[in-house]
Amino acid sequence: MSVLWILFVCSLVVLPGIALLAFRWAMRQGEFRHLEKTALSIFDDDEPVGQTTDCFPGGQRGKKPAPTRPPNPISRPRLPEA
Amino acid sequence: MNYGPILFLGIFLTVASSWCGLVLIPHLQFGRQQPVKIEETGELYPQSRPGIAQQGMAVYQANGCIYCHTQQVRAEHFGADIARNWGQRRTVARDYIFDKPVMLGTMRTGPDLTNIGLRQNSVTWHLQHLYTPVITSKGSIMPPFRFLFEQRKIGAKPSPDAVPLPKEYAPEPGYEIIPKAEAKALVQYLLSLKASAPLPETR
Amino acid sequence: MNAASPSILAALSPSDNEELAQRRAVLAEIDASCRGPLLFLFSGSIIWLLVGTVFALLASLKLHNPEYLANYSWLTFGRVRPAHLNAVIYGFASEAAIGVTLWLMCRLCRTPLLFGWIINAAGVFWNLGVTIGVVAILAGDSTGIEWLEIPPYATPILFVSYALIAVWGVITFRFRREKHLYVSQWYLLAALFWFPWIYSAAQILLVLDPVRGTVQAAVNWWFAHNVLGLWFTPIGLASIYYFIPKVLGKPVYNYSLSVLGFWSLALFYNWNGMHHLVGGPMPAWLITVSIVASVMMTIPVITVGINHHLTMWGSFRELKTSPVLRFMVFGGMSYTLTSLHGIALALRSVSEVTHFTHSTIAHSHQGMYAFFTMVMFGAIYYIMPRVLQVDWPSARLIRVHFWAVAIGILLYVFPLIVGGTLEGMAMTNPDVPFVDAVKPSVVSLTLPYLKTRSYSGMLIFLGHLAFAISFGWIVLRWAQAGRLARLKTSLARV
Amino acid sequence: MNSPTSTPSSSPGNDPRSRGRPAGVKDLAARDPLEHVEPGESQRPISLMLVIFLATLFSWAGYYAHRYGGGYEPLIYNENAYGLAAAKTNAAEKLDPYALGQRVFGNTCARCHQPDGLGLPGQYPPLAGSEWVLAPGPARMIRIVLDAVQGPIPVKGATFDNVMTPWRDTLNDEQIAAVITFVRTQKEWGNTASPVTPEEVAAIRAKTKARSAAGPWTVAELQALPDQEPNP
Repeated sequence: MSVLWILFVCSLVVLPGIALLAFRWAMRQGEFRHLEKTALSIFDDDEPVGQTTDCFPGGQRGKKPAPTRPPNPISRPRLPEA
Repeated sequence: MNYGPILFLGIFLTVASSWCGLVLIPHLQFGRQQPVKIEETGELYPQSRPGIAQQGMAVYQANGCIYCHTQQVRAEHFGADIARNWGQRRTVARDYIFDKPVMLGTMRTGPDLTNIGLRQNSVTWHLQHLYTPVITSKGSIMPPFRFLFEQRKIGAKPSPDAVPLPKEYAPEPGYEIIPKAEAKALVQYLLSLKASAPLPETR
Repeated sequence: MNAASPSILAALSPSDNEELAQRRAVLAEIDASCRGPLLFLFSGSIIWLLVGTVFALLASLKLHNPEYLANYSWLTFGRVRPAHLNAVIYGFASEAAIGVTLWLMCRLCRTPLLFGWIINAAGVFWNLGVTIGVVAILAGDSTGIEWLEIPPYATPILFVSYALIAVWGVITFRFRREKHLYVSQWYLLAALFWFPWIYSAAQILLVLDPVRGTVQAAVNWWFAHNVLGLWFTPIGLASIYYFIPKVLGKPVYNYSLSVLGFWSLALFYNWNGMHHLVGGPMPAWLITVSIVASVMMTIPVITVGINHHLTMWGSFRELKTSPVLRFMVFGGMSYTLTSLHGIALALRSVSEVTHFTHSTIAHSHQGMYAFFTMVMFGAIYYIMPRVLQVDWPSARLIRVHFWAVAIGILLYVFPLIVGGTLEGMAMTNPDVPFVDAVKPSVVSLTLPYLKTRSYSGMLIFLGHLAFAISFGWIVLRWAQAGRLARLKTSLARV
Repeated sequence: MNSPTSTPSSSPGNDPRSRGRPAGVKDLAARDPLEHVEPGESQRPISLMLVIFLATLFSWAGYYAHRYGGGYEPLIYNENAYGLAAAKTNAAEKLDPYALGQRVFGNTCARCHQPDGLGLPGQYPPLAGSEWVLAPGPARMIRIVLDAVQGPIPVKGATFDNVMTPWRDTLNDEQIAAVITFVRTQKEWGNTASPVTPEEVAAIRAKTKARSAAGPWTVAELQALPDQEPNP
């Protein structure tokens, strides 16, 4: 069952090692700061608030009166100049 | 936000923990069990299966018997397995040490087969049942395994292998139903299914 | 652009505002880069979906009509059933999951799909592996291990394919432009990491060099339950976490809860599997540990449930107008239901009755279909118009698809849970015969429910046909509108 | 690195994109009551309900694992072996012999002799009205159930050539007595012979202990036996 020991070493030494490195890197990248603001990261600035972005083909979108979105606190990367 | 770090490490450690807990430790704990000598009979139990039963196991695997039949008997206080006479005792890990793969199963569309070799030891019965299950078990929804048999013209005299069948299921006159090697092996495998030796840990 | 479909595309159309135009061009570029690989993966998965549904129907019909197609060894129940499972799990669900993962990763990382050829190659290998596997199972070459029936000569192909996808995932993540990690990305990354671990460990310990005795069963159920828990569930939840807020245009109810939900899922789900062996030849502690972990699953289930349902709260009328939302919300509700049901099923006192019965099958379909597959449908409905820049051709087909599969799966799950429980109550009463020609027996009791299942299967198949037609049609439309779309993309780039 | 203080571009005042728009996430929450839980900058305290809920779950988990964990021993399969319920025995319910016999018949004998006791013509002999079943004494029938019988065997004018399954190792005296009683006294089949006691079975089991190794009985051997067994 030598194969089992290889898996054992992998699971207890190698992978946690990778995990630690990945974690250190993530910390340095600032991954864990401002966790809650991340909820907004899926939206673009121009996306309407409270208005659905999907509907049946040819159909009408939900007509909920919506205010414009406040500026997204998250900085957006820009498309590199072509 | 300081709980983030601990959790990030968790993604790797969680799966490693269950790998150790549900795979590695069981292997170290009961993955190396050996046969034991049964006091009453003086024989070692369990014993590995004879070759033809091993071939039968391959037939059992190939035709997916596992999807309807279990091979495990639950304890007396848990379910009605023992009251239904599917076994005299619960099964334990030692009963399966020679099985590759272990086919415990998770569905009982059909009855448990752990002790079918003790409950029904007639080759003829098994062959009839495999050929058309409703011959012996009326109301059964088991599929017939007629492709494990061949219909042959009766030669100079009827083959001793021919499966005796009731009139309504018999082939047209002049023909007989002969089990293929797979069917014979499968029956030998079924007959080898016995887990009755009194092991100390089955209390 | 097609006049009949202005609504979705409006969000992606060029704008007078230069700032906005550039922003939309980013999305358009990301979506366009995903086009080839996604078309390939989604087409493959839909073909497997149809194939898998046919196998499912055959298996279901055979259960209450054992003489149906009984003389063909390839089509015996014990081969059609695993063929169904492998076709839908590895063919349909995994392929759709990979496709949705790709798109979500690109969108969330804000980076175009790099090295699309890697994904295309992976897709070819994956389909090849699954095809060989399913044919081998039908030919009687199954390994006889549940959820791992694909024989050892086909699995390396799947491994190659998966390795390519994982490499791609790492590359994309490395070159991402969005530094914030949304909760969906956590789920996706975790799934991409977890799946190869459990799959390779199970292959090695069960097929290549089997461990001894019932340890095999432990490994088997550790794997089989984790395929759901660590592969499909994270991708399904990642999709819901992205699409419900995205479609509604409002952020998720409570982001901190979503973090708690994610980590408690990671911590407890992978300890669950052994409850498939309650009462079996396993030391008491192993099963007890899994039951405890199952009950602890209430934490992620409730937190995820709160987030999904309260994000939706007050927006239910949008269900009328958005097909994506319909599928997503159906999936999210099913996730809550099926998880709570699963927790109950793990308890010893419940398991004593329901174990070994059709209610287990109902439960797994509630998880794999009512939750995961519905979410995948919703995701595909959202992704395709954006990727192809063409809207879905027919609202009616989408409606047929939704209602057929929604009613179909409800008609499947709930009667079968009832039937399975009655079956279990009969099975634990030794005075009820197991099978009997005249008297009520365990077998005869289940027959009406098994027949209901066949009808629901036909309904689901109808829904899948509508979906496949819809998909083929939108691809056709895209091919026709190709020139126009290319022009539009290049305009948007300016 | 994405914090508003460290990255000028993300600060609303500095970002050209946000000119003319309302600033701050909180404004949105004020306008739309549906979004009253819009995540803000500050960390909300964890709900007390949640803490109590988690604490309850974890205590339950500890209790359950301890109570049903079987001491984490590899050879302990019974979840009740340790802990509070160690004393709890799972005594099987006592059934009256007829009910037990019916159960044993349904789960073992009916596979061949069929639930109606009529057997299968040409395959498995009937028990209803069979002269072997209705013999004055149960001596032969007990032997047949214990160690089986080898055909050909005449039953009700037909001959059956088959081998029966022995039940010596799989049924106990009580079960055998009950099932034989059930078959011999089953009025629906027209059987009205005398019942059998577990003691009678035990006696014959002991007497024929050596016989079991020799395989099933033959018809000639059984016919040579007296109808009535001398009382044990």
